[in-house]
Amino acid sequence: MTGLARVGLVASRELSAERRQPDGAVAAVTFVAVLVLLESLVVGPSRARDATVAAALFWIALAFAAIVVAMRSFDRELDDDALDALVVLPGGRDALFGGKVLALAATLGLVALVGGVLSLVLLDLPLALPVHVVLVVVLGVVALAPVVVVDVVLALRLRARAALVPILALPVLVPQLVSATQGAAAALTGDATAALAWSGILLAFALVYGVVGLTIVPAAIE
Amino acid sequence: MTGLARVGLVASRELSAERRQPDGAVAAVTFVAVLVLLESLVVGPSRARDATVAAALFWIALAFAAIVVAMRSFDRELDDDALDALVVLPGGRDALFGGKVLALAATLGLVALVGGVLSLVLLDLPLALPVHVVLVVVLGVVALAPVVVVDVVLALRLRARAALVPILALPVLVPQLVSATQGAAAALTGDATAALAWSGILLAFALVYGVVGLTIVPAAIE
Amino acid sequence: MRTVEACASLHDATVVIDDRVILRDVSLEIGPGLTVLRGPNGAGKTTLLRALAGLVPLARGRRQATGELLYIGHRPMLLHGLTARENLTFFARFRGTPADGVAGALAAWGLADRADRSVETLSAGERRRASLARLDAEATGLVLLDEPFADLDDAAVSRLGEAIARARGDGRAVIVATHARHELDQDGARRVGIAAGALTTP
Amino acid sequence: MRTVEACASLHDATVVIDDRVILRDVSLEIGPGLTVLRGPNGAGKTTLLRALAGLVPLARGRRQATGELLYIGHRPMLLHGLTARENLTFFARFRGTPADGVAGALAAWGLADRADRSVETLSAGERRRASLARLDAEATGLVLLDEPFADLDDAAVSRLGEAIARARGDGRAVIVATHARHELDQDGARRVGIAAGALTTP
Amino acid sequence: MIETTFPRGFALRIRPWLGIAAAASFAVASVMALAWAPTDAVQGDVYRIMYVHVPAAWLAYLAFVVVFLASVGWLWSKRPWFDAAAVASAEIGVLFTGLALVAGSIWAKPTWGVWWTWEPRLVTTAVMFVMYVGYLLLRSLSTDFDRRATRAAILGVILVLDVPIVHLSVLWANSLHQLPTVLRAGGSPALDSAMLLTLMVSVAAFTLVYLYFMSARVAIELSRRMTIWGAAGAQPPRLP
Ligand code: HEM
Ligand SMILES: Nc1ncnc2c1ncn2[C@@H]1O[C@H](COP(=O)(O)OP(=O)(O)OP(=O)(O)O)[C@@H](O)[C@H]1O
Ligand SMILES: Nc1ncnc2c1ncn2[C@@H]1O[C@H](COP(=O)(O)OP(=O)(O)OP(=O)(O)O)[C@@H](O)[C@H]1O
Ligand SMILES: [Mg+2]
Ligand SMILES: [Mg+2]
Repeated sequence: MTGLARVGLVASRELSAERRQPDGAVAAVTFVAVLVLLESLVVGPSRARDATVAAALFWIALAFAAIVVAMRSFDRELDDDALDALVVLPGGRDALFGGKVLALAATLGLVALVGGVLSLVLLDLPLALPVHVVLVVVLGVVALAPVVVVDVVLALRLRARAALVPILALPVLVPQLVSATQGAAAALTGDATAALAWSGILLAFALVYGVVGLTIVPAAIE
Repeated sequence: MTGLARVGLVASRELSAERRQPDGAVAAVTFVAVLVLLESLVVGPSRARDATVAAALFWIALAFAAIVVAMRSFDRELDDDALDALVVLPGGRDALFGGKVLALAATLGLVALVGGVLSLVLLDLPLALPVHVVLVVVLGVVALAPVVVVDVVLALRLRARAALVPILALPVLVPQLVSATQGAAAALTGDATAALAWSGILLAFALVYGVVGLTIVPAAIE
Repeated sequence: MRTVEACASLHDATVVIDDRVILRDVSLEIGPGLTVLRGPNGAGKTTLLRALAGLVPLARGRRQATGELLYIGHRPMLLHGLTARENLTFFARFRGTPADGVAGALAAWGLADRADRSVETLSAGERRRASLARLDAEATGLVLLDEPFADLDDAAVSRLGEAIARARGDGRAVIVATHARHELDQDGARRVGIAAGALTTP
Repeated sequence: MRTVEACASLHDATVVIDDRVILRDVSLEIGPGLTVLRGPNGAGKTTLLRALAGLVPLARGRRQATGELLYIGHRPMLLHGLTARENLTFFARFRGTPADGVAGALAAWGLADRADRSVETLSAGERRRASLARLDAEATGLVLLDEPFADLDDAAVSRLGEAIARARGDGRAVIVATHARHELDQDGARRVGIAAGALTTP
Repeated sequence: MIETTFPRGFALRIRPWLGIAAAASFAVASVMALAWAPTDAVQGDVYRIMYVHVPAAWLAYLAFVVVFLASVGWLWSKRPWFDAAAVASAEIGVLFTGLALVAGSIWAKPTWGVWWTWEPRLVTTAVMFVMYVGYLLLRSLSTDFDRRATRAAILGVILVLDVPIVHLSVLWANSLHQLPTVLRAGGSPALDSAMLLTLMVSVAAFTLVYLYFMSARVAIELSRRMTIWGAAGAQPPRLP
């Protein structure tokens, strides 16, 4: 069995547990939805309708959703020491990291889809370059996933890990969030060049963190 | 041992576990802080500095923080079935509900203090009626706590509870959040009458949910 | 330590979880002395103890209980993040018992030097010892123990045997569900069998 | 089922957790056949097994291991939310073993009719049976079992005895840490003692 | 044994000299910064804060790059020395970042009229500060030597990406902060030569202070390890 097949196996195990008990995903969708709703309700729809504000809110919500989903997925593994059973498998650590990143990206993709459609419809946003919007969202999700998984792994089994993960992850995510917000706003308002430039930056982030994660992180999974 | 003393005992057990592993509180503080920071970063300081926007953000963050802290506190109890040990004690269910509400309100008070000071300083907000601001924040916290605990209890041990709690809690909280936002904004900008009126509404919410919670919820704890 | 008389009983109790009948028309009365509950895996022992403790709602039938009870399940039921001493002190104080018995109880179970470490850093056996020390620290009339011998070494097993014997002597009602220690059934203990959710020895 | 030869060893292994020395200069070589690990609560049995499995880093010393290993700890280590069948299938497929052995293994452990329920709805003994069924479904050369007899009824205990005997016969290396079943030590099993973090039988 | 004693002996011998050199260069730099360097035509004397602000910021960069290198070293070789170097450098880096932030704020008040403003360089610097505070928090929360070292090392590798971001942040739109004046791509520093010399002497002094702190802190960290191991009654681990 190749490394890639194992990653796929872990990701599919992850996703089917998530489907059975959709804690993470549903929580994240609610989270995004409610944030969008409440925001437009209390802040007033005209302000929230601004492309940059809406994009910023969307990505902040998505970052928190990522943290929630990833922590929940590792918590589920810790429940009956199931994580240990995975880690002692040959190639288990690498597959675990890869599988978690893949599953997180897939779940976030779903959350982003729901949250994005909700934002577009409820806030009545412009949608000048739909393909570019999709591109930015996909790359943003791919750029978020590895960082969040890395931070959850680093805080694994520590006291106060629920506190540590946001503290560690959010500062590291700031550049990605800013890029994703700018990129999404550009795509919404029709600035193709800017949208592509920000997409490139997101891609670079995704690659750097993905590679760094895959090479050094599995050793820390215990 | 009276019922009140038991409530105090449960709350102090709760708070000392929280102090030892400050998952909930620190996560909530980070959450509020990061939301304020990121928001002002991506939305731009001038917009975030608006009293209503700032207050809305603050209360949304606090509502999520309340959910996180409450779920974390029950999760900790479920870890080794510690909840069952509490529930079989004489008067255990009532003390559990009261203690959790008390501990949650105390923790949220701390979170609100830190988050409030951060918002005031970082966003350079006006502060026309400090006493009224404190009043609104205290009553808002007291109005949030019982609702959130009730929802966590209702979702206890259910599959997908992490998803269920926000779905259940947030819609119920919308009136409180709107009142708290309006009250805080009024107090910040110097409208004493409005601040007091909204405080009254918050007090009413706190009383209603507190009494309803104490009378019917403990039976649902299993 | 003064113990209050207590007893619990189920009358025609039926428990349904997830649309499956787990206990079917169980009637059982627990009085002072030792009751040993025996039955294969999945027979419903845990569910029966939890029904007696009032932890599962009955779909049909009635539960009656007087006095305070102590229930220790498959898991040690201690709050993570607190030390063994803090956990036991909490329970004792909640019951209004003075908490001075706690240190002695922990020492008797060989945990004097581990009483001030967070319970999640204890070994499996140490954690179970800490939870069983509640038997000595809380003088409840009714004691429900689910598989209490698991993870214990020989010294702790005989310590538990003594604790159960002493509890019987004090007139407490003790019910133990276990697969181990068949010698418990001797000495005038009552033996209750269960299989597939129904009592086999009425 | 084809089994790969495997063995594991520790050389002067020291484990430090929270600045406390849990294992001190332990040297141990595990070869084919049964090794029984005995020692009081808190002696370091679990830590030793985890060190052999590579789950705790050694502060000093070396671990060597060849071949695949199966480790089942105090907890059953199955993923909540998935069924017993899904859990076992996952492990088998991860190892590249065909997953057709899973149904048979679950049936042999008496779980045929419970194989498709989420593992967290199983009783304690049923859950342990499900995790022990991995012994049959995964043909690893090295098997590490921590207190595997806990929660099992008599039928399952003898089933486990047979499974261990068969694993020995297949030339697998099996190491069992347990307080129960003193009869395991007979029949040419190797007996390793541990106390306060150091081996007592070298 | 020789392996163990050589670097420690060397460090012990060189540390007093490092201390003296740091103190001396600091004195020289102070005199130059406060008295010798000319007053700025636009800002007056406030600009002298630069001689603290800029070296502190640059040494923070250096410290975090050293954290990165030491982290790679630990992941590569698992030698305790690398972990000690990483934690020492991270603590000093946080200290210097804090100093740059405080000095920058003090400088901002008279020049920009506010203590703090939302501006890329300032925000990214604050974010860098928070990141490494998080790094130290992670270390303080895990107690187990090896695991802590590995976890921290991974974070040390990841966080270094922020250093170039802070450096380049001024190039983003609507920056209020000084654009690169000294470290400019192509072209010589746009600064009066006396000021430049003073700045360079300050940077040298800060570097010596950094090195002195490092040697002291690494020694403390290593001896703490040895004490814990000794108290636990175990043989200490191999040192480089
Ligand atoms: C809290 C506020 C401030 C922060 C956080 C801050 C941060 C920094 C940082 C991180 C650097 C190093 C840049 C690099 O070389 O990559 C730097 C350099 C510098 N800062 Fe500030 N700064 C602040 C306020 C100020 C103010 C008010 C001034 C003057 C008006 C100023 C003038 C400079 C100058 C001249 C440099 C050297 C630039 C170069 O040559 O590259 N800074 N600052
Ligand atoms: N996370 C931890 N932090 C601190 N000490 C620990 C931790 N885990 C285990 N210990 C200590 O290490 C010692 C050995 O624990 P271990 O779990 O290996 O014992 P064991 O022999 O398996 O005991 P048991 O028979 O109770 O299962 C115990 O004294 C325990 O308190
Ligand atoms: N939450 C649940 N959902 C569905 N079925 C359950 C649930 N909990 C228990 N059961 C089923 O109820 C039956 C009785 O379980 P119980 O835990 O009472 O058995 P037990 O006699 O204690 O077994 P063991 O000896 O294994 O501890 C089992 O068949 C089990 O699968
Ligand atoms: Mg049971
Ligand atoms: Mg053990």
